[in-house]
Amino acid sequence: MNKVIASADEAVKDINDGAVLMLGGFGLCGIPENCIAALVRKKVKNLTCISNNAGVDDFGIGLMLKQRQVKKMISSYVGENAEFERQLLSGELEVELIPQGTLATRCMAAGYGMPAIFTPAGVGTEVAEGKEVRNFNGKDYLLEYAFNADFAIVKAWKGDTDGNLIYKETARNFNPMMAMGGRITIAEVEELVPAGELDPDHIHTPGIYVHRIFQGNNYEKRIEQRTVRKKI
Amino acid sequence: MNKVIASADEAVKDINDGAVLMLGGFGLCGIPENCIAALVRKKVKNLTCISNNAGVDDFGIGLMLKQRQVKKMISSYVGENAEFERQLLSGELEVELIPQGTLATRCMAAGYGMPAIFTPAGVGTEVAEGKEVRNFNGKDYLLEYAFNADFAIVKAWKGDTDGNLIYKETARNFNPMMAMGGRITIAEVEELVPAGELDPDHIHTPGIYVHRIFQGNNYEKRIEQRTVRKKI
Amino acid sequence: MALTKEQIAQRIARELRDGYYVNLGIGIPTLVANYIPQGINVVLQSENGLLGMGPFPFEGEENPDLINAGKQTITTVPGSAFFDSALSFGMIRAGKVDLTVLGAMEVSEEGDIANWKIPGKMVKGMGGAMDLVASAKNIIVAMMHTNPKGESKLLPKCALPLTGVKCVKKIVSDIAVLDVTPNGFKLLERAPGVTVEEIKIKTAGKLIVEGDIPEMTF
Amino acid sequence: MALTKEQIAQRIARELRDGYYVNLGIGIPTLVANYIPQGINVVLQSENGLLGMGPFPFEGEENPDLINAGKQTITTVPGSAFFDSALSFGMIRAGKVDLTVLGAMEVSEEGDIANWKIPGKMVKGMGGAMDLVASAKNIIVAMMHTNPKGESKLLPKCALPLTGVKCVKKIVSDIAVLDVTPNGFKLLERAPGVTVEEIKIKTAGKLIVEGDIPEMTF
Repeated sequence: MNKVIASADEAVKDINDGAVLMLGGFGLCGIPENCIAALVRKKVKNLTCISNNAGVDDFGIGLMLKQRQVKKMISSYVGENAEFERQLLSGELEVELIPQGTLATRCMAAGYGMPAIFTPAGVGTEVAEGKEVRNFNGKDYLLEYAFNADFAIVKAWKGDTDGNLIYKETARNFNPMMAMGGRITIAEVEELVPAGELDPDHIHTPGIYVHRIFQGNNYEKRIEQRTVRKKI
Repeated sequence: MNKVIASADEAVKDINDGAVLMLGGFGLCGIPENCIAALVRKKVKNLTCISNNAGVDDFGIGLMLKQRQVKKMISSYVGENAEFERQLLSGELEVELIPQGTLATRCMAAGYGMPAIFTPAGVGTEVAEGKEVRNFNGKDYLLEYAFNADFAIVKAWKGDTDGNLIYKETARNFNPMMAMGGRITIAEVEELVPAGELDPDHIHTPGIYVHRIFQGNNYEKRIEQRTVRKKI
Repeated sequence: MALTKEQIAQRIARELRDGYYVNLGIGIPTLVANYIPQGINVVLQSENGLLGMGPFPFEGEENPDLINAGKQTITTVPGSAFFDSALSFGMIRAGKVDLTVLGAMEVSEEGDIANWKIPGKMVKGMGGAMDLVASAKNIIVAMMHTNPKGESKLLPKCALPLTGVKCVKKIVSDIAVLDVTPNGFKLLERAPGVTVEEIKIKTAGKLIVEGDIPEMTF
Repeated sequence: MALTKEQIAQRIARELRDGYYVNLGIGIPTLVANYIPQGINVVLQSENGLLGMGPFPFEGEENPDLINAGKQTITTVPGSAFFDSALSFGMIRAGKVDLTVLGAMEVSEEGDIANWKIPGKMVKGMGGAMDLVASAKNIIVAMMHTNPKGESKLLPKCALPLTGVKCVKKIVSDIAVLDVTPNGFKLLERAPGVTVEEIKIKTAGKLIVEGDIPEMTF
């Protein structure tokens, strides 16, 4: 299949100005750190980023925001980021806020070849403005369209040379739907193994959805909210 | 959670005449053998069965057909069953044939709380008769509704006492979507283990979807088409 | 005396039933997990993709791959399962989550809720709140009865942008427990030492008071 | 001389490109797997829920949990993945499968296909065929050019109930290879020893013959 590429820089080499990207992760958990770093190095601009969050000031998508590479964010929650706030208030950055489940399902719809889905989320709120409302069995739903992204960039725990992916714990989050939803899907993994080494029953994203894969390195895996209890 | 029950008979005890059932499996692969046997013993009648296939004359749903327990089959393919054919031609049995992907997706829609989905399958064919057609991006799609089943009956390889399920190989097929799509979901498993023994990353059906679980026995696992090659 | 946040959580915990799947929002709702009654088994859902959320990890055992919807490091309990966020909201939409507890800035007497946006202030987003309130079978709001200015948060109509409509079933505030009924807020219980009169004053929406209103005990 | 079923499969196999994901229907299409050209790597999809289908198992190694969409016992190849039928048809609908090969009873010059139902005969169902033809990017039909009565199966319009409309891209029959174009069936190749005249006679739909039509070689 020859999906294995050498590096993050090679993975993103044809991501050009104005591209629409899906970026996996929830908060800083399960984000494609290596690809984000490569996009920062590439200095590609005017990006539309579909990502549940926008990182923090000095990590994740925040690094791209700092360089003003992002034209528009499509997210469900964008707190924790002062530079983001500054750009938003100054009008430099466009933001479309959508409910988290709607975001997840619109990515999934793309991967399932469904042009649109119905969800009750946002009915009766400003999210519903301009959208088609339809009643099924006495309940109102909004018609929401599948996303159409040029590239999906995801992070998995393990992957194989055929592009099959396995995620770890809650680092799974948006990664599987985005992996399915991009026209070209780039996966970075902590461990890349030869095809045949992963149990076919354990695979979360079948390789058919993945076009490029590489083993990332130096994962920081920053923790956003370190909450602990004392040992008794 | 107390989802574990003693037997197939207990699992189906409140399935009454006229119930709408989803039954997992593809052909005879991954079918809930124990629950089907219990339904045959219970002699419950006028059932509507949503199942990709209708078994063979002397196994699977075929056993229920033989006793004329089924009023209506909703399937994508119903060959390989002479008694089925007889009942169909005599008008004793009602059959609704729907495309396999539509069947799978309508089950999934129920489990995902989506009242309806769009699929191109059947556009321009008799399957589209009476259905709403809608064009998205230049392509026509049919509006198809989520199924509404009283009970979903599925078979998994392993399950735990909290109802988490893991399927094996292609015995997975329709089981996960049906497990999610029933108002009450009954799972029979080859091996029932205490909660905590399954790797949480390997679970295919989270226990929240499963209401009753038991360890089945005497699985026949019949093969419908034994195809082999000679050892060289 | 008004309830503490811990007491609000404790009171809400009494609504839990054995076998419930529960989604707890950020803030007071999170504290509910600390007061699950003896003999009651509930499974906590975290909408980023986990059933079977456990307590915070011991110091030094934090796992960056294991966080909750509030992005806090957590643990799992036996029987937990991970899944993607689409399935997570799928089970929420399908009504599989028995109880959702969340905070609010305003609740209307019809059960509308506002908790995500204040005009003029930086808007961080609704996260999963709109999905949860639109789909949950049973929503309990945990909040202060009045805002810092002393104004009622239980209103005839919400003034703030809505998160969802006609969805809140019950409110546990610092001074009262109320059901949201077709006829308005029905007072069920009052905080120890808090009078019905005080609750009336602090409730701008229609309040229904029938018979003796019992005092909560802790 | 007309092609054998094996030769039809062999000819179709030449359409495979390295890296293709391919869904092969029951009958002649299944045989295509036996003729995958050297140096070409393709992954076979089975719509019940498998990517990476391998050959039939050795005798005695049949696994009842491992079957293909034709319900035959099979094996897997390294790199395979199992998934549920919803995801399986999801990837089909999303256009991730590069090539679909299936049989047909009739194909129209517009690319309509009929292959699931004969009025008056017991109808077994469409299985996954309607999903496949409605979604596949590239559909090749493998079939005899005429039916047992000698009547053309390449028609101006299908007489049988349709499986899908305007979807077939190419036909490999026992006597010819044809593209389905906006203007009709365009003859590309003829079977060894079969004349263009014979193909014209056996093609009821509009046939386009331009220039010399090469003979297939095996």
